[in-house]
Amino acid sequence: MIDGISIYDLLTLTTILFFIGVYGFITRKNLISILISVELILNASVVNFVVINKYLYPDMLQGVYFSIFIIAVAAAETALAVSIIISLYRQINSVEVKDTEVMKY
Amino acid sequence: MDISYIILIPLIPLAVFLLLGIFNQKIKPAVSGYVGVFGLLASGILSLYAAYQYFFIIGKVDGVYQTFVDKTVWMKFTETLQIDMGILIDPISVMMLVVVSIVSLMVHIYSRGYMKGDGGYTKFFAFLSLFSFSMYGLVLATNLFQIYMFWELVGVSSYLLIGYYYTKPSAVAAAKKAFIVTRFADLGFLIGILIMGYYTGTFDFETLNNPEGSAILNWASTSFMGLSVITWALLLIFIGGAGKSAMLPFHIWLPDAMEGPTPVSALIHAATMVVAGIYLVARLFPMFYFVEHGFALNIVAYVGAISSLFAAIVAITQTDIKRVLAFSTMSQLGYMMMALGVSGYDGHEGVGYMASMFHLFTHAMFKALLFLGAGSVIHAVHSNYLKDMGGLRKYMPITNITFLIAALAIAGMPPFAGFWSKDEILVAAFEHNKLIYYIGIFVAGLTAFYMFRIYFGIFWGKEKEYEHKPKESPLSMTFPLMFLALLSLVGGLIPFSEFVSADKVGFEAHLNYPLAAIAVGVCLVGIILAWVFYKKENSLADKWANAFGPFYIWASDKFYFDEIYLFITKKILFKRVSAPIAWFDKKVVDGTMEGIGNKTVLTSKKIKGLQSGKVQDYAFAFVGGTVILALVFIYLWTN
Amino acid sequence: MDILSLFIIVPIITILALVFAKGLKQARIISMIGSMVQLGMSINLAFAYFAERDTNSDIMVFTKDVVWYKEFNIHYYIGVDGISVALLLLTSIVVLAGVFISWKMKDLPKEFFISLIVLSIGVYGFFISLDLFTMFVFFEIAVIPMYLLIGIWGSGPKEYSAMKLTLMLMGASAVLLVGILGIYFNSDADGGALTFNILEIAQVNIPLEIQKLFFPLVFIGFAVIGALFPFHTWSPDGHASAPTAVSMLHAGVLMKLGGYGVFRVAMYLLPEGALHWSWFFIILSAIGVIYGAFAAIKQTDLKYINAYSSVSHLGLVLFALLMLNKTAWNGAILQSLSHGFMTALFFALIGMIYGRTHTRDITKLGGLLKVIPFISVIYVIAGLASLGLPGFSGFVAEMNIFVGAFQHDDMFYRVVTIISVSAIVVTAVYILRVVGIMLMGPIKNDSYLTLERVTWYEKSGILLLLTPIVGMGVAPLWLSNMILESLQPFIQGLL
Amino acid sequence: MNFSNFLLMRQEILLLAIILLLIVAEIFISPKKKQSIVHLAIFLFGIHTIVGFFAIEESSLFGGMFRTNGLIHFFKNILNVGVLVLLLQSADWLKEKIVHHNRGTEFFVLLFASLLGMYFMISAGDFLMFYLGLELSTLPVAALAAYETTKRKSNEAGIKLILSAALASGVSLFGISMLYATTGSIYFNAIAEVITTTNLSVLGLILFFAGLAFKISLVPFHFWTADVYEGAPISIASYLSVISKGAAVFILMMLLFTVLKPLMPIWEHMVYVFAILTMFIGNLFALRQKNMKRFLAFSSIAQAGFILLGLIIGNQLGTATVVYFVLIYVFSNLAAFGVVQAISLQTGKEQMEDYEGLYRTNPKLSLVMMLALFSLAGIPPVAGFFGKFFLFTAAASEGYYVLVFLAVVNVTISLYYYLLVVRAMFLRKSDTAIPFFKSKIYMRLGLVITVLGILILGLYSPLYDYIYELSSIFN
Repeated sequence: MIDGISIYDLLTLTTILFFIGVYGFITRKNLISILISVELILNASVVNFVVINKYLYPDMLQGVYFSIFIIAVAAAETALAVSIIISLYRQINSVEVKDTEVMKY
Repeated sequence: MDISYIILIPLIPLAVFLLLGIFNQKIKPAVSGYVGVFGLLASGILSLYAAYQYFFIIGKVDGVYQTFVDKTVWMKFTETLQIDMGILIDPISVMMLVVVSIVSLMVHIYSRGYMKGDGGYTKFFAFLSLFSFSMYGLVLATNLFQIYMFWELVGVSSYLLIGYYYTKPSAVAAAKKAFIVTRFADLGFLIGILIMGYYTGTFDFETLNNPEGSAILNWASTSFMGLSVITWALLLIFIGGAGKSAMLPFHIWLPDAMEGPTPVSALIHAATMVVAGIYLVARLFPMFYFVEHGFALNIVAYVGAISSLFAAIVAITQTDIKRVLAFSTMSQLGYMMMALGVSGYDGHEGVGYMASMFHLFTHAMFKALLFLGAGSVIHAVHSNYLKDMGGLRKYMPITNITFLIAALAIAGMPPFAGFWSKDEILVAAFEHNKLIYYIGIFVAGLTAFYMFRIYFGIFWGKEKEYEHKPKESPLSMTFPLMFLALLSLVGGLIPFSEFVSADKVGFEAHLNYPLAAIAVGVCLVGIILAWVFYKKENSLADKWANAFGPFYIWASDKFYFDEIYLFITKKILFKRVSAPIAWFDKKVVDGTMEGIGNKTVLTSKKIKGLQSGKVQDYAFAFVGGTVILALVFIYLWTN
Repeated sequence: MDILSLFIIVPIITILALVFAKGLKQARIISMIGSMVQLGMSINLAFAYFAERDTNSDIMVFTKDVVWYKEFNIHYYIGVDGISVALLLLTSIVVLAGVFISWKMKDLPKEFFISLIVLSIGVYGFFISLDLFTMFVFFEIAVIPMYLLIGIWGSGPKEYSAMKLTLMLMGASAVLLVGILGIYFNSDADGGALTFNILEIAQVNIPLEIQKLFFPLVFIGFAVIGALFPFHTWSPDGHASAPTAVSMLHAGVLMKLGGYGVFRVAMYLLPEGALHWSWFFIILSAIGVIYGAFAAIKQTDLKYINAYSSVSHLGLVLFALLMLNKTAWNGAILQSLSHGFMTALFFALIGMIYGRTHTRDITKLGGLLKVIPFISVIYVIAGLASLGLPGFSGFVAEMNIFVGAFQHDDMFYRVVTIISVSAIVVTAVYILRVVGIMLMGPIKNDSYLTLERVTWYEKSGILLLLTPIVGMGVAPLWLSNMILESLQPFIQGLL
Repeated sequence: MNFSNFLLMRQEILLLAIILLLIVAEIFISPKKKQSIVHLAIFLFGIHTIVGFFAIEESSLFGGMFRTNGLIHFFKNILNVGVLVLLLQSADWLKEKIVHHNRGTEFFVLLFASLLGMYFMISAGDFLMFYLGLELSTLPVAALAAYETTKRKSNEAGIKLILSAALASGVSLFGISMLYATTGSIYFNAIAEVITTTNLSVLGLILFFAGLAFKISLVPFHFWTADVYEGAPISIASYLSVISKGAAVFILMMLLFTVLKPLMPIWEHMVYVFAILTMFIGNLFALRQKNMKRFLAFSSIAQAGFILLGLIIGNQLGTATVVYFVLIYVFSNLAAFGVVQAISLQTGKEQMEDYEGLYRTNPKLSLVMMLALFSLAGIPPVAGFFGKFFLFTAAASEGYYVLVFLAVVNVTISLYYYLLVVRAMFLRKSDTAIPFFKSKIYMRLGLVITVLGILILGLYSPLYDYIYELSSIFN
């Protein structure tokens, strides 16, 4: 509960964050930066949970716990993604998205 | 009095047919010939006995000839409508039995000589027996459907026999033509039957023909396009009859039918099958007469008259003797139709009816004789054409004499058979319809003329040089000639009106001398003209022919009926109907089905780009889809 | 085991036996025995049926009811009336004939006979089942083997034809499925439970609107396999590419499923719908009758000619069914039977001619009567039978149809009848055309002079099919009585 | 608390034990004998499967985070059987291709881990557990997709899967957070009581739905499917198409029918739209596929579309038909993939034209394939027909006749491309046909089980009745 900042401001913020992430995901050329955008998306929902918990249902901590788990999982996810990207890099010496279009149609 | 044995008359030939048909390969030709002949002999004797029994013992009850029926249900349509199989015995059916038996038997005997050494000897006799069976069945039919069935069967046996020389394309074509033309006419017959059955609720001749019966009395109850529906039905049925009896405009098959072996022409296309049409009208005569005051009957009369005139004219110009005989047959059939058409019902009024049946009887004899004679000539000179014949009288005396008798008979020279029947017809025509009478008398003259034209052409005139000398045919062929000649000689003396008459009472027919005299006179004129033209080789005939100019050409081209038919079938039906339909089926109907399939595949080609392989495009689709969904549903939900 | 289920069991046993068969010889012997047993069973069934009828007046006899999926109230429910008995006879005869005709099947014989018998299972099951679901199952079982049969053993553009045929028939059955579900979910209209049971549904008065809605679906679903114009185009290509025995079974039996289904399901369960739609489908089927006949005139491939004549003849079946009166229905059933035998016979003969001359183009053939008399004569007879000559089955059937159809008091029906009656002339034309060109006339090709004579198995196949044609044609009464009394419930359903 | 409660988690615990055991085994088994790991794993999992069939009473743990009941238990068994068959089919592949690189164990560990995730996902009692299960089931599969690290395609598949999955879970989480915002709880039961249709909840529903739609690969969330299937090892493709899709369908159904039931007027329209889109797009893409894996990928997309027909009515009938269909679908698809697996293992060929003339060289395999395809296409008497018919019946029971009609149209389309394969195998003759070969015992066992399944499941009705009984929890 932060004075002078209403829940709307915060939710707007998270929403913007979410769509920045999506935008990044769609436009970045580089797999790594796509990964970063994914993190943004996840974080948007993390913040969401916390905010909602704090502003609307402060008596229980479900949202907070949820957010902690999300962070953990996100980390694992990233690790895995990075490892795959590395092994891909071994193959094609590139982390460009345009090089991952062998399979199509 | 038991008449059930009559059922054997058709069944014996059937048995013969099955026997010869199934063991076709095994049986020796000689044997099969005998089997055929004796089979027919048996039926013939039975029919003669039946005739005797009917006319002189059981037939007449207090002055009226009874109708005996013996039938069983064969197929049940509804509670009222059903097909019976059975036999109906009344004067005309018995008379027909006799005619068919005699001619058929003679033809069988004759064929044993004529067809000797032919490949399909057995097959030939099998077909003959099949025909005899069907013809008997037709004659004895008890109801419209039975007669229709045997009608089809005679049609088929005629098809088989015309196409007997099946390797000859012309024969095949002729057979096909005969069948399809008559089939087309039968379509009318069938529809007529359907209508009749629907409106009168029965197919039975007895019920239909009963002058006090509902079928006849209620003719006015329903009408269609200004005529009683019953009249329409009768006219449609008459179309069937016209098809079989080669009335205009269904006659075109008859001349071609001469492609068949000559005995066949004698039996089927002269004596028996072709008179089925007349028989059919006679069978339904009370209906024709009473319904709508004989409107249909008038049509019959005019169709008959015109056909006979037309055929007689064409006959003059033909050079193939069998074709001449074919057209003369057609002309005589027209005569019979005409006679029916001008007939009244009760007592002496019904003379036309009687005359028609009488003429049918005598005509069967002498026309069969003519054909068989022609056959024996063709047998001798191996050609159908007048130009290859001449002066044969010294080579084949018997044929000559018999042919002459037949010619006189058909020309209507007393005391030969033809004279009596023809005279009665003219009397009937004179009493009822002058116009038709004049046509009739004119045709009589023409008949005499063309008949003697070929007679002189064949047996007199200059001898042609034959590669091997023509000789008289064997007894097996000449015996039938002589027998039939005898009948043509005396056949006319039968007091026919005693036995056969429209109201089945029978009356005293007496010669009408002035009319008879005119008829004889006309016929003499014809004969003398023929004598002048054709007795000796001279150019008279050609001069006259040229004098007639185009008319002669038309006549010799049979007034282009075949061409018209060809045009309709080939140009219209095949090119304008059938071909387009086939095209339509391939392109449009099938095309649509194809199209659906192809479109699907095409679409799938078009949209393959969606799967671009770019993970970012996928993401875009993902989010885009979600957003659209969200917008749509929240919008939907909020209002 | 009850008498009807044997119709399913025996073929399955035959198939199992075939799986272990080695080579052509064993395969054909096994399948011959199998189908002979079938024939015996169906003949026995016919007699048993007559015996049963005297005592038992139910609509269906020999019924057997086993619950299958109780949640959906799906039963394995079978039984027969006169119609099904007749059709079972037809099936077993044609199947046996088919086995005879494919006596010399070279490529993958075992598989061929197995698929053939699977097909027959479908047909048998279809004719005996009284439960919509079971019926539908058997329907599809009957259709799908066609793909392999045509595709593997066929000739010409076989892959194309097989695919086309299968897709069109399956598409139809898809439409049918919707219709069946529609019936099922309205089978409680009178407050009863939902059911697939045909006899029970027949007692329910399904609301008129529903009937109007679903009748076309069910009708078309079945009628496509009955070659209803304009959905017939699978049949010419299919027949042309199919091997002989398959054409026989297909035209002889499989296409009858259409008429039977229309009758047993569409008409019987949705009578008001039938009344409401009949005019429309009558027009379609009448078009089919004329159109098929005319299309046949132009063809030069024997199989195409026959396929189009089937379109015409089966159009007549649907036409008669839609006439909604007893005589016409009787005619329709008779026509199904007679057409079944005749077409099967035709295809058998065509197969023999093709097997000898290696062409089906009539313009290349000629004068066969001289070189292969037996086959040619039978061909002529078959031709005469199919143009409705008295003394053969075709006549009886057609006359029933025409007379029945003409008994309508509504002018429209009688006019349409007269129009379709005129098809008999066209039929004569194309039949005689073939006979004239192919069998008569001079021999076109000297190599034909040495054609192989007919063999015993071909003969037995032919006679097997010819006998019923003549039998029905000469003495139709017993058969039509058997059918007529089975038609009673339908009449009550309708009127 | 009373530890006997943990017996509710019997299957999870057992599976976990197996995983650990395998890791230990990996340590102690000498590199030469690594083959035995495969046998060991299969043996252990076989036992696990059998044990799984022992009944479990209906209850919940951890204050409702974890719950189980007859249906869930039954579904876990379905998954077990599926995975077992999968293992049998991929055993040879592992032995020949993988174990040499000494990576056999990881495969099993990852696979079982993902399965464990699914267990948790479908017995989740709240969104947290659900989320964890979801991720646990997805991430290992991503790793497995990229398993053949030497193959470029495999890596590409991996990265595509992980990225899309991350995005999906992100979106889905966002949705969950909104649901949380509207209801103030992440417990299913609590949510079910209070949730109402507000803009926010609808938005939450949609976002959340998108997350699961991704796993079921509904159009337009399906694009990853084809590429991943093509790139990933066949066993993984098969796992994705069968096990993970099945599990996702099941949990989606649970949530829609229980938690989100109040939103039914909304989601039934969504399902309607998705069903049509998915069937058509899936089929249209499948039409022109040449690679068997891609082909099966799109066919499985189309199948997902059919499944939605059962989902749409949201009651006991729907549940029963869906579960029944999934069960049958598991067997049919496994059979198809099994054949592809066997052939590609022998010859490395995966294109449709390589299958030409297969019947004349390998009749048995072709027959299995044909049965599988007919089952997928829904041709009687094989099981698939019954599955589809009941789904359609379910949809029709609520009067969705139009939807059913479109579905049957799609059945016809799908029949076309299934027949293309049949055509290649049976109709065509080819000189370069795959020569005859004999599969190993495991593969054959795997195929036989699937075939039995395909043949029996449809005709043996009591099974359906049993499922229907279990489904009585929704109505």
